[in-house]
Amino acid sequence: MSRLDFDIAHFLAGLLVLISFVELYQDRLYALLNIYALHALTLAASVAWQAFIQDAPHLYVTAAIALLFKAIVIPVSLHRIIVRLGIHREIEKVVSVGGTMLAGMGLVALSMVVMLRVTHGADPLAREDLAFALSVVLLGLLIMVTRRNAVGQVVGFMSLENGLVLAATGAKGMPLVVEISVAFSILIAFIVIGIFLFRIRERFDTVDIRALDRFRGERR
Amino acid sequence: MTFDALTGVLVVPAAAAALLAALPGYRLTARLNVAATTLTLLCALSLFFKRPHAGAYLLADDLNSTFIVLTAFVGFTTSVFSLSYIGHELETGRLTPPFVRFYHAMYQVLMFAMNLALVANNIGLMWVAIELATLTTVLMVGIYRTHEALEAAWKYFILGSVGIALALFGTILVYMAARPVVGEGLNAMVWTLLVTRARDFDPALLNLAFVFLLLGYGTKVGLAPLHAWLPDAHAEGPTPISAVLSGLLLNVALYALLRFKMLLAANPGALAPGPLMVALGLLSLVFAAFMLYRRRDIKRMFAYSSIEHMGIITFAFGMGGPLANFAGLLHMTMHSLTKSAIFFAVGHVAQVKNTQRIADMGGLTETHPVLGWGLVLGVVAIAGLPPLGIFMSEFLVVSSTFARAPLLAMVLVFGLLIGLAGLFLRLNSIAFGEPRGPAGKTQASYVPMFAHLALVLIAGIYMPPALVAWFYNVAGLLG
Amino acid sequence: MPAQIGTQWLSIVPIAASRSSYDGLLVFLFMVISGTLAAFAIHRLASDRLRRAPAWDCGYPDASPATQYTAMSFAQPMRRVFGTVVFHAREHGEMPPPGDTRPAQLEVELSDPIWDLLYAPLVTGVGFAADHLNRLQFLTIRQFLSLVFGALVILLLVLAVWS
Amino acid sequence: MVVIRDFAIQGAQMLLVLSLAPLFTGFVRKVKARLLRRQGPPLIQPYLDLVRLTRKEVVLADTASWLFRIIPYLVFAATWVAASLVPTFRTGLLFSWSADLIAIIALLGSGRFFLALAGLDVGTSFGGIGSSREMMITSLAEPAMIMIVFTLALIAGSTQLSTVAEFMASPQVGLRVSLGLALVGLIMVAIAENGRVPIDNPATHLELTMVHEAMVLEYSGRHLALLELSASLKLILYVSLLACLFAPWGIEAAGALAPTLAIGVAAYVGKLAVGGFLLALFETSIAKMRVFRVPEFLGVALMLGLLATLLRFVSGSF
Repeated sequence: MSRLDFDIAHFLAGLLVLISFVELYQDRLYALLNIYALHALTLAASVAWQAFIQDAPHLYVTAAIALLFKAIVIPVSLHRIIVRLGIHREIEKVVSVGGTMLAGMGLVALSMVVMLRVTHGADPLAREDLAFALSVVLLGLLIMVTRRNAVGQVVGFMSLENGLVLAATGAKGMPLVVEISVAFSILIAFIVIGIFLFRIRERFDTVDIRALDRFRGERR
Repeated sequence: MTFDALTGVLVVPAAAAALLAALPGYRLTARLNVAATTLTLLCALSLFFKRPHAGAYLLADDLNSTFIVLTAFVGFTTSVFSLSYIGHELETGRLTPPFVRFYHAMYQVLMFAMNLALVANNIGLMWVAIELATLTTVLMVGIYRTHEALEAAWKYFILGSVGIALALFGTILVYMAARPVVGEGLNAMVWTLLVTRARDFDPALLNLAFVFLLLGYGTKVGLAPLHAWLPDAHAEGPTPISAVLSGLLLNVALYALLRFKMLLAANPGALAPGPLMVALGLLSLVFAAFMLYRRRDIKRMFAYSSIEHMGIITFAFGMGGPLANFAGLLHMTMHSLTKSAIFFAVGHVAQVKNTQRIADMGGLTETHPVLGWGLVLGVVAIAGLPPLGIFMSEFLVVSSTFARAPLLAMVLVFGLLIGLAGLFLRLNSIAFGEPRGPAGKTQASYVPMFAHLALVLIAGIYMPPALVAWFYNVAGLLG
Repeated sequence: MPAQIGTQWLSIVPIAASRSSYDGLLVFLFMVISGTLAAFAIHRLASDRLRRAPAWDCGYPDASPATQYTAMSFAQPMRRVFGTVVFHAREHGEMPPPGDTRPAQLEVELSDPIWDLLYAPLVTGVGFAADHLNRLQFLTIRQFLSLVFGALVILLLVLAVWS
Repeated sequence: MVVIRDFAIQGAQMLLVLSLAPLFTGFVRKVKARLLRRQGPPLIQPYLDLVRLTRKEVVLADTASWLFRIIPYLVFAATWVAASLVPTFRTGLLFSWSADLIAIIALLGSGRFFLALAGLDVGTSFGGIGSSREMMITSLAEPAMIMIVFTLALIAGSTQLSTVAEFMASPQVGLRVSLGLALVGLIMVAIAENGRVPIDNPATHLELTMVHEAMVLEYSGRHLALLELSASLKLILYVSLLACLFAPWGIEAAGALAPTLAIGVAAYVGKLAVGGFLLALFETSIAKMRVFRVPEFLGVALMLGLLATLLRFVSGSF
């Protein structure tokens, strides 16, 4: 593996983390979706690059799935849902932007510490990749935690899954089974979310899950 | 591939799911559902006699045979129970025929997914199966389409998805740890190969993997800080699904956790998984025990009781050693049987009283003696009173813990007593006293409930030596 | 329990059979056999006739509610015996002066030390904990996710510090 | 073969106790009467009473429940089983290992519990008085009894009656202070438990003083016969217990053969005679107490038991 190969992979994975930060920062819905599309695009590029340097053609499939579904289909359909349901375009955040960013920094640092300390034996590419993937996963979780809006949470969840795909592709020779299943799970996840959003639309006038929160089974 | 018991427990539910999705008519499909689960149970039982060799994807050993038979049995009895339950739901109009068709198909998909998770020899396949089981139950929990049901399903979906994502990350990390040793490709995900070579894995990577797996599958088990989906999913879904969730799905997730625990135990450098499981188990136990006190919904209360018992089981497996593992296995079996029996009873109770609110029930033993006393017996069993089976397993857990870690045992006993008091406090107002609420007619089938309770009672009084030897053998495998 | 292994079913042998042992099932069987034997023998050999009649009650058959034996009356000898020592019994007698038509009153004040010192604090403690933990039932999905997130971060920190 | 013999001996023990019990009661009554210069009823009068009662029809109160009807059998069974587990003429009986001394106390305790329930069952106030008084006495007598058992168990290193009796018969015991205290305590408990004179008078039906008789007031016919028989059994049980613990001479050891069997039985009958005589003597020379003096009496027994245990702990040899 040449130095350049490594650098490019490193760059793409780092970019993914950076875009996660932008997602974390973003507070408008459309912009969030666009950035998510960018996130998925970067993921596709990263996966494709991995396929190239690992000489693993099946990873191109994963890259294609990421490109088609995550970068195009999902953002577009979420866009439509937002328009059709007339959801507020501003996302209410729970914590202030500064606080969120600080927490994000802390998470990235944590994942670096945990990951880099761990894998002395593994090859540096996989190691860096995993560290970045862990960061993306944690940041995705942070996005979910800090948004009140259902669409925002879904986006957080999907960038979390992007981190997973990044990790899976970074693990050299991981069987195809897993990639397909990841893509598959995203698909199913989306279908189910779609059904839910539809049903929720049917019952409530908003996807803001605060409306859902009123029904916590046992009312106070 | 030739037809053997392993393919049997997978093919039968899968085929039945396809068939049930295609066929109309409640009576026929409900009976077909029972027939399919019967067939699955027979296949599962044959595992005791003849067992296919482990392949790259499927595996049958002593550990998962126990789980498969338990799953098939409770799946079978629950299908018998749902026969009368769903009939009533159709009559009252809470469910419409298309939904019933969907329900039956999903039931079989759920059975398929659980069996797949149990027989999978590939950690990736296992993950896929558990994910499938989760998605199926999400759909079933939301089937009533009330506000509460949708909210519960949504909550379950979100929390479950996050859990499953964490579990996938852990699986990838296990693969990463295995790759340098076992070699690239499929082999590095085959559990039987992993466990023999686990000695040479990078311990630090395994530790990290276990943290993710513990949180990921722990969400499915319903351990304390991750439990939030469980009470609502139990309370708002159809009762047969509550029974299967509590009795089986939690076990399946725990089984996955156990597989990885064995992996870590085989590696001398890795951190002992025990303390983490012990801590989470105790936390769940004590937390759930306190939560029992302020419950107003009967199904939600028993859901918390499930959390409590999963805490005990996780604690026992975390303690490790043949005796504690034995106790954990026994407790798991007993809890599955008892809790599903309780949900059978609760399902009918909710139907005759037309509510799930504890405040609107009362004097059940007077208005519906069979149902009421069945529920009382179930609660007595689940509270861990002699001479029923859970007493034996709890006694074993407590006594084996006292010998090794008296301080932990004190916390354990404290939690158990708090839980017991909480359960009886509520039971008192449900089963005894002045009859309250409407006293509808029952068209219940009591057979599944009393069959379970009878098994629990027999196990509490007399365990056949063969069964004890079997459990000891499995407990030894767990290390 | 070394001696327990190898003993028969339901038999309890804490140390050794020569020191103490108990077989509940056998004693139970004994009782069942001797009881039924006695019943059988008497019913067979002697009479099994039975007649219902009002309770005899030493010749006071007309029980009035005032003489009903209550839980309080059942506990009366106990209270009498342990009253001053354990229950801190205090009696307040009130005898109206002659000419007053009010009935005489006798009040007994008891305090139950076991309840006051053992159970009452326990009940308050459990109630307090249950009330406060119960708030966890009513969090939003986001807050539950935060719990999961927190657990993950804490475990990762543990791992980072530990290894 | 050995099993058959052991079975036979166990059966003989049970039958012996059962058949001797009324005779012993009659004997005590006779001696008491003679001491008071009365003729007294014949020795076999209790048998005649039992036969007479069983022949009569039962008059059952309207308010009595099913529990009331089965309780005589329960009480009888518990007492008989307990009595058959106490070594009389031979130690190491076939079923002696199935229950130790503590279990015997528990058996008697459960019999008493059911009797108290029966007293409350009909709903009359006399039954209630009897039950509550019985429970009051029990709450004091049982701790005393348990303390005495502790003392014995500590000395003999066992709660198994056969082992204790064999140990007591062995020469290594000697005179001990704690044993003496335990003996006095046990006698006091036995008097209280059997409702003998200073505590209760078995012959009285004076409403306000009776305890045991008040509980069984509503019983008649065969039920009453069973309860009377149980009372006799309990009396002989306590005397046997005292005899095998504190006068274990002549008792046949577990492995011995037929010739000593006769000696054992003769010794047992002799011990019963002496015990009965002493009991009658004691009862005629003392007056019955007020009910609320009973706690003081039993308090003494409890204190003796406690003292015996303490002494045993403080100095290993005394």
